[in-house]
Amino acid sequence: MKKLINQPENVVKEAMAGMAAAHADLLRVDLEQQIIVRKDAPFQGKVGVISGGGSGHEPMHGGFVGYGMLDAACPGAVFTSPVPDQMLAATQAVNGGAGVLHIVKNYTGDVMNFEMAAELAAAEGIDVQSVVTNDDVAVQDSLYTAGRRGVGVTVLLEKIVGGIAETGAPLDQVAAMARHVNEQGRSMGMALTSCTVPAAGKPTFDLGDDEMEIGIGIHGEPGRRRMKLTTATEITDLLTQPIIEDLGLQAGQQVLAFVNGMGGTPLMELYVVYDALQRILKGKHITIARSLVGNYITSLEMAGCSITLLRLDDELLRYWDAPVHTPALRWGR
Amino acid sequence: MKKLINQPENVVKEAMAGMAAAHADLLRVDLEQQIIVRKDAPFQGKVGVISGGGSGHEPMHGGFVGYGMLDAACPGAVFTSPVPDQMLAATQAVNGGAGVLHIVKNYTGDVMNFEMAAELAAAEGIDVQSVVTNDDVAVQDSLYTAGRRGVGVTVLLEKIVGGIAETGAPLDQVAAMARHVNEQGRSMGMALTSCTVPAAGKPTFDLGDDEMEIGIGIHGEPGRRRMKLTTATEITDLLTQPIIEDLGLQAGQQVLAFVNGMGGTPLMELYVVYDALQRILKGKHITIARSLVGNYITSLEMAGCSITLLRLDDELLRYWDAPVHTPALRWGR
Amino acid sequence: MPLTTADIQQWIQQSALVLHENSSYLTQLDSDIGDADHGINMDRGFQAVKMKLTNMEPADIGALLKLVGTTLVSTVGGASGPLYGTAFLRAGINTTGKQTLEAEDVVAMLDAAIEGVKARGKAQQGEKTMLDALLPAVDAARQAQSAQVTLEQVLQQTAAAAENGMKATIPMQATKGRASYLGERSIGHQDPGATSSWLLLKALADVSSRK
Amino acid sequence: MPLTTADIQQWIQQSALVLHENSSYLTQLDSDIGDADHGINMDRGFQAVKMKLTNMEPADIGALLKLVGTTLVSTVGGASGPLYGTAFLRAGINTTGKQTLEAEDVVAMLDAAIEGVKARGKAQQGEKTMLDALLPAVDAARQAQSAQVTLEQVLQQTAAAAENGMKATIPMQATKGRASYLGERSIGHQDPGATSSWLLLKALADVSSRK
Ligand SMILES: Nc1ncnc2c1ncn2[C@@H]1O[C@H](COP(=O)(O)OP(=O)(O)O)[C@@H](O)[C@H]1O
Ligand SMILES: Nc1ncnc2c1ncn2[C@@H]1O[C@H](COP(=O)(O)OP(=O)(O)O)[C@@H](O)[C@H]1O
Ligand SMILES: [Mg+2]
Ligand SMILES: [Mg+2]
Ligand SMILES: [Mg+2]
Ligand SMILES: [Mg+2]
Repeated sequence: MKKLINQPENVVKEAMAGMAAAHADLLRVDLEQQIIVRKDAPFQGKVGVISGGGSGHEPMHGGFVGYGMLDAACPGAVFTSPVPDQMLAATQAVNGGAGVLHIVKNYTGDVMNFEMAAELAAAEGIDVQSVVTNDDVAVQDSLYTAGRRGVGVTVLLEKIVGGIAETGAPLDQVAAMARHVNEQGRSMGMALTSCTVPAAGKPTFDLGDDEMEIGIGIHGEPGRRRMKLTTATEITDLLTQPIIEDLGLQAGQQVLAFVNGMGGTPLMELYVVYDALQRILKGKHITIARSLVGNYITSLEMAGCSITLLRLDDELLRYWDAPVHTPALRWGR
Repeated sequence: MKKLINQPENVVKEAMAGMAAAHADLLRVDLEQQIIVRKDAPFQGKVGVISGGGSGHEPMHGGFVGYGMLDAACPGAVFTSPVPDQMLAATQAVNGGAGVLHIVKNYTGDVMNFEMAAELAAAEGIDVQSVVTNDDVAVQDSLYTAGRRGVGVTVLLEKIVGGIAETGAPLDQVAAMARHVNEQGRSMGMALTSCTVPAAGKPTFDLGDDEMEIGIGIHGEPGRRRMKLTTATEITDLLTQPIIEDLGLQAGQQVLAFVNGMGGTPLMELYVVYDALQRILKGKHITIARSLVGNYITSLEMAGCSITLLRLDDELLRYWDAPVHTPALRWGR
Repeated sequence: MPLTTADIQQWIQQSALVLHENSSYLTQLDSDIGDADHGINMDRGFQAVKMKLTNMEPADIGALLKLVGTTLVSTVGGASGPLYGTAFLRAGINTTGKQTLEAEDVVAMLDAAIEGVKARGKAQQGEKTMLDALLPAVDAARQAQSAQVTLEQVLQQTAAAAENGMKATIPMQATKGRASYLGERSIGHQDPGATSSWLLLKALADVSSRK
Repeated sequence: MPLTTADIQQWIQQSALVLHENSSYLTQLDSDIGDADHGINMDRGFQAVKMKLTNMEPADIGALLKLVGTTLVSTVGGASGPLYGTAFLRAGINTTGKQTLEAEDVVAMLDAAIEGVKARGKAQQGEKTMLDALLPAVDAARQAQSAQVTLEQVLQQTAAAAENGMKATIPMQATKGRASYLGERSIGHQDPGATSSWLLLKALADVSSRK
């Protein structure tokens, strides 16, 4: 295992300390309770928006805390859902009387821990609603799975929902917007290499020199199938077609196209994938109204990428374009 | 070799096409002349600021083209300086009558190609000045080397110089600011793994499972020495001490602290390094006034990091804080 | 001889030891069909429990098990944190005020714990989860208890059934938890959570045997 | 027999072939002490030259060599682009209007080319660069020419001296170019640029022998 770390068991804490120091203007990092909170939270009358999940997906979620996006994030151990205590502390820290939205990615652990936190918060009289993202078309949404995983759409959703929350919209409306974004987006990912959980010390899976995993999640889980490595154009096609089908995207519709790196893939390659993606969409007369290319929801040092398409309407476009100021996403201020 | 590419010889062109599509609002990409130009360039009376270098360092330089930073970038083949034709075309494209600054990283190839381009531009009556960055303390600045390499400071310099150029400052002043930034900054880097030039197809060097290279550049060149892998804190110390010494940083001075990822290292680890760095500086009573943490000047998929410290004065601070709007760096608008 | 509060203390300490020793093994199992953290998670949780127990001496079995439950909830995370946390919490509620447990109390305690896992995780037998070790185990416990064997024998048969249940997860296709994402590729691997459940029940049987 | 414009055409074509065949070898040498692109760079440049030459028929040796020079400048990049580009440009200027080259013309041409490399790169002999192949080569050419041997022999001695010069770069510590960053670690490796210089001069000797 080759990593820039000290002890594996301290990596999350030390990374949080680094974030605290680097972004003292934006963030309040509580190393004791293990939460990252917007410096000036809570805001009277504004819905608090929090999220959380295992660490190792940086910049998600801590890098998305700030104006126009999240009010707090709860980083768990690497690839392990945070615990209810963190979520409750974050909920308390951002509650400005208008209630708190929990953005939860659909993984058994995340869902159960957030459920327990919501029960605890409700017991304290805090109005909490939860929205679960489940956009990964690589997983069949059936009785035979834990349901689709929450992946790339989570990033877009946090931005858009943070945008509407900033306007002072009530909790019901903020939660409805979150559900709407989740419905309009789908993702799929692939890996060229595995990743190594620091505390485990070796790669989660082995992949031959000429192989790739298609349909991976963001936790180094193996994917649905292993294939011979092929070109960026073919890989992009493999990821994009199921998304288009599942979303029922039609000619004339407009999307936000998001090419995400898994952490170990250089930006140059992500732009090659974006080029392939935009050619596919152009061929189907689907308009890319907005784009995002980079490492936003990662899986440690895994090489690979995921593609997310989000069907846009005027409202989504407006809140996507709204100003945001976080460590990892910033525009308009 | 496991990469998201089609043919190795097309990777630069296709990545440029991807950038063109993703950032059509900001950039004009000329695939024929192989230059990336700010959409609305040239600007009458504004000094044009261009840079260029081998590809594989993304987002540098193409990702830094836009308001408040570069007017154009010339991407060469992977790790290979661009050719004078590209630089001349970029110079012509951004010349608004106030002259053009060439920002050149100190590598034999880059310097010679930019020299030839400057000769050609001068022959056309365009006022060109060149500034060479050479901030890498891993290389002895002596008769026995090609001089220090230009690395991390280049990113900061392009931002700050772009900021002053935006004010309409004349070429002499813009060039003087560039030289000033270069003098105030130093960097050093290290690698945990090698990288693979797409056309070469295999890693540039081999590194044992428990080894690291200290004092690497950004082209997969081996470093000055190979060492046993150690902790993030010790590595940070190894990189930071020579910088502090060479810059003659004193207690009470303030710096911009830049922790840069080489491309394959996750953000979580970069924040661990930043935490170590801020503790070292705090111990020496050096104030971190600004920070930058992320992948900005990379070496394909190499795992590793570099540290850059830039001594700040009020002017540098003002132009660093000035609004910027490029694909990779954006604030204030 | 019934199990005393001290025995249950022993069990928890023994569990912490066993999970620490098997941490890499559990993580390896989780690498195959999950995200390579189950051993790390369980070890972190039970080390936290051990720490807690150096500072306080719960008054009865119920208080002890509730403390274990809340500590696991607060420190494990992932799927196993809420599941084992709820299990120990429910076991604690079921044994509130008790200083000893007879065989029938153990059966009732296990029943309560497993009801908690089911309520939290909404899984059933055959979905390749910890329940595939736990459900056969409590069935075996109930049968043994009604057969009037010693408590030690009850616990040994419980652990044996858990082990069989754990092994029976190998040919199963997962339909709950992270392994379900793999579809058919989950077949042929032993479930990490079923394995940790067996280790816990084995630790209980061992403590009882050593008395 | 003097070299004709057609021979020089032959030389350039042969060089393109040889550099293409040795692309991986040159890149491997550049991996050891540089950035793993020298073979790729030279191959790209000479393939571009070949393309250019399918479309036009330069009138004389000078025009041909100038075309090679400008094409290399425009397509190679890196250190070798301006260096070889300038070398061929200067060689072209030196041979402007010529249809044939005698041995003394070849010496003058090489002299001009190498002056260009020196002017552009500001290196001297012993710095572990292409000059360590080129400078001994032109010295050998001059000696052979004044010894009145045939042109073929002049060119063979030139190539042989380049080869020796190339090998002599192995024990050198680089003080110019990318390899200089390695300090003492550059010792023990053959310089890629010296190697491509030898390949070019060897191609010229081979063309002359085949006449
Ligand atoms: N819905 C569920 N009901 C019961 N047990 C479950 C459920 N989902 C997962 N598990 C158990 O949890 C184990 C995984 O735990 P762990 O690796 O710690 O959490 P995570 O999957 O969040 O990484 C699985 O092996 C399985 O036995
Ligand atoms: N200043 C110089 N003068 C002469 N030759 C040089 C000089 N610097 C470098 N070279 C030659 O250039 C070769 C490297 O070329 P190449 O790999 O194509 O360029 P780069 O170093 O820019 O990647 C070296 O092996 C060396 O022979
Ligand atoms: Mg987990
Ligand atoms: Mg190069
Ligand atoms: Mg797990
Ligand atoms: Mg090179």
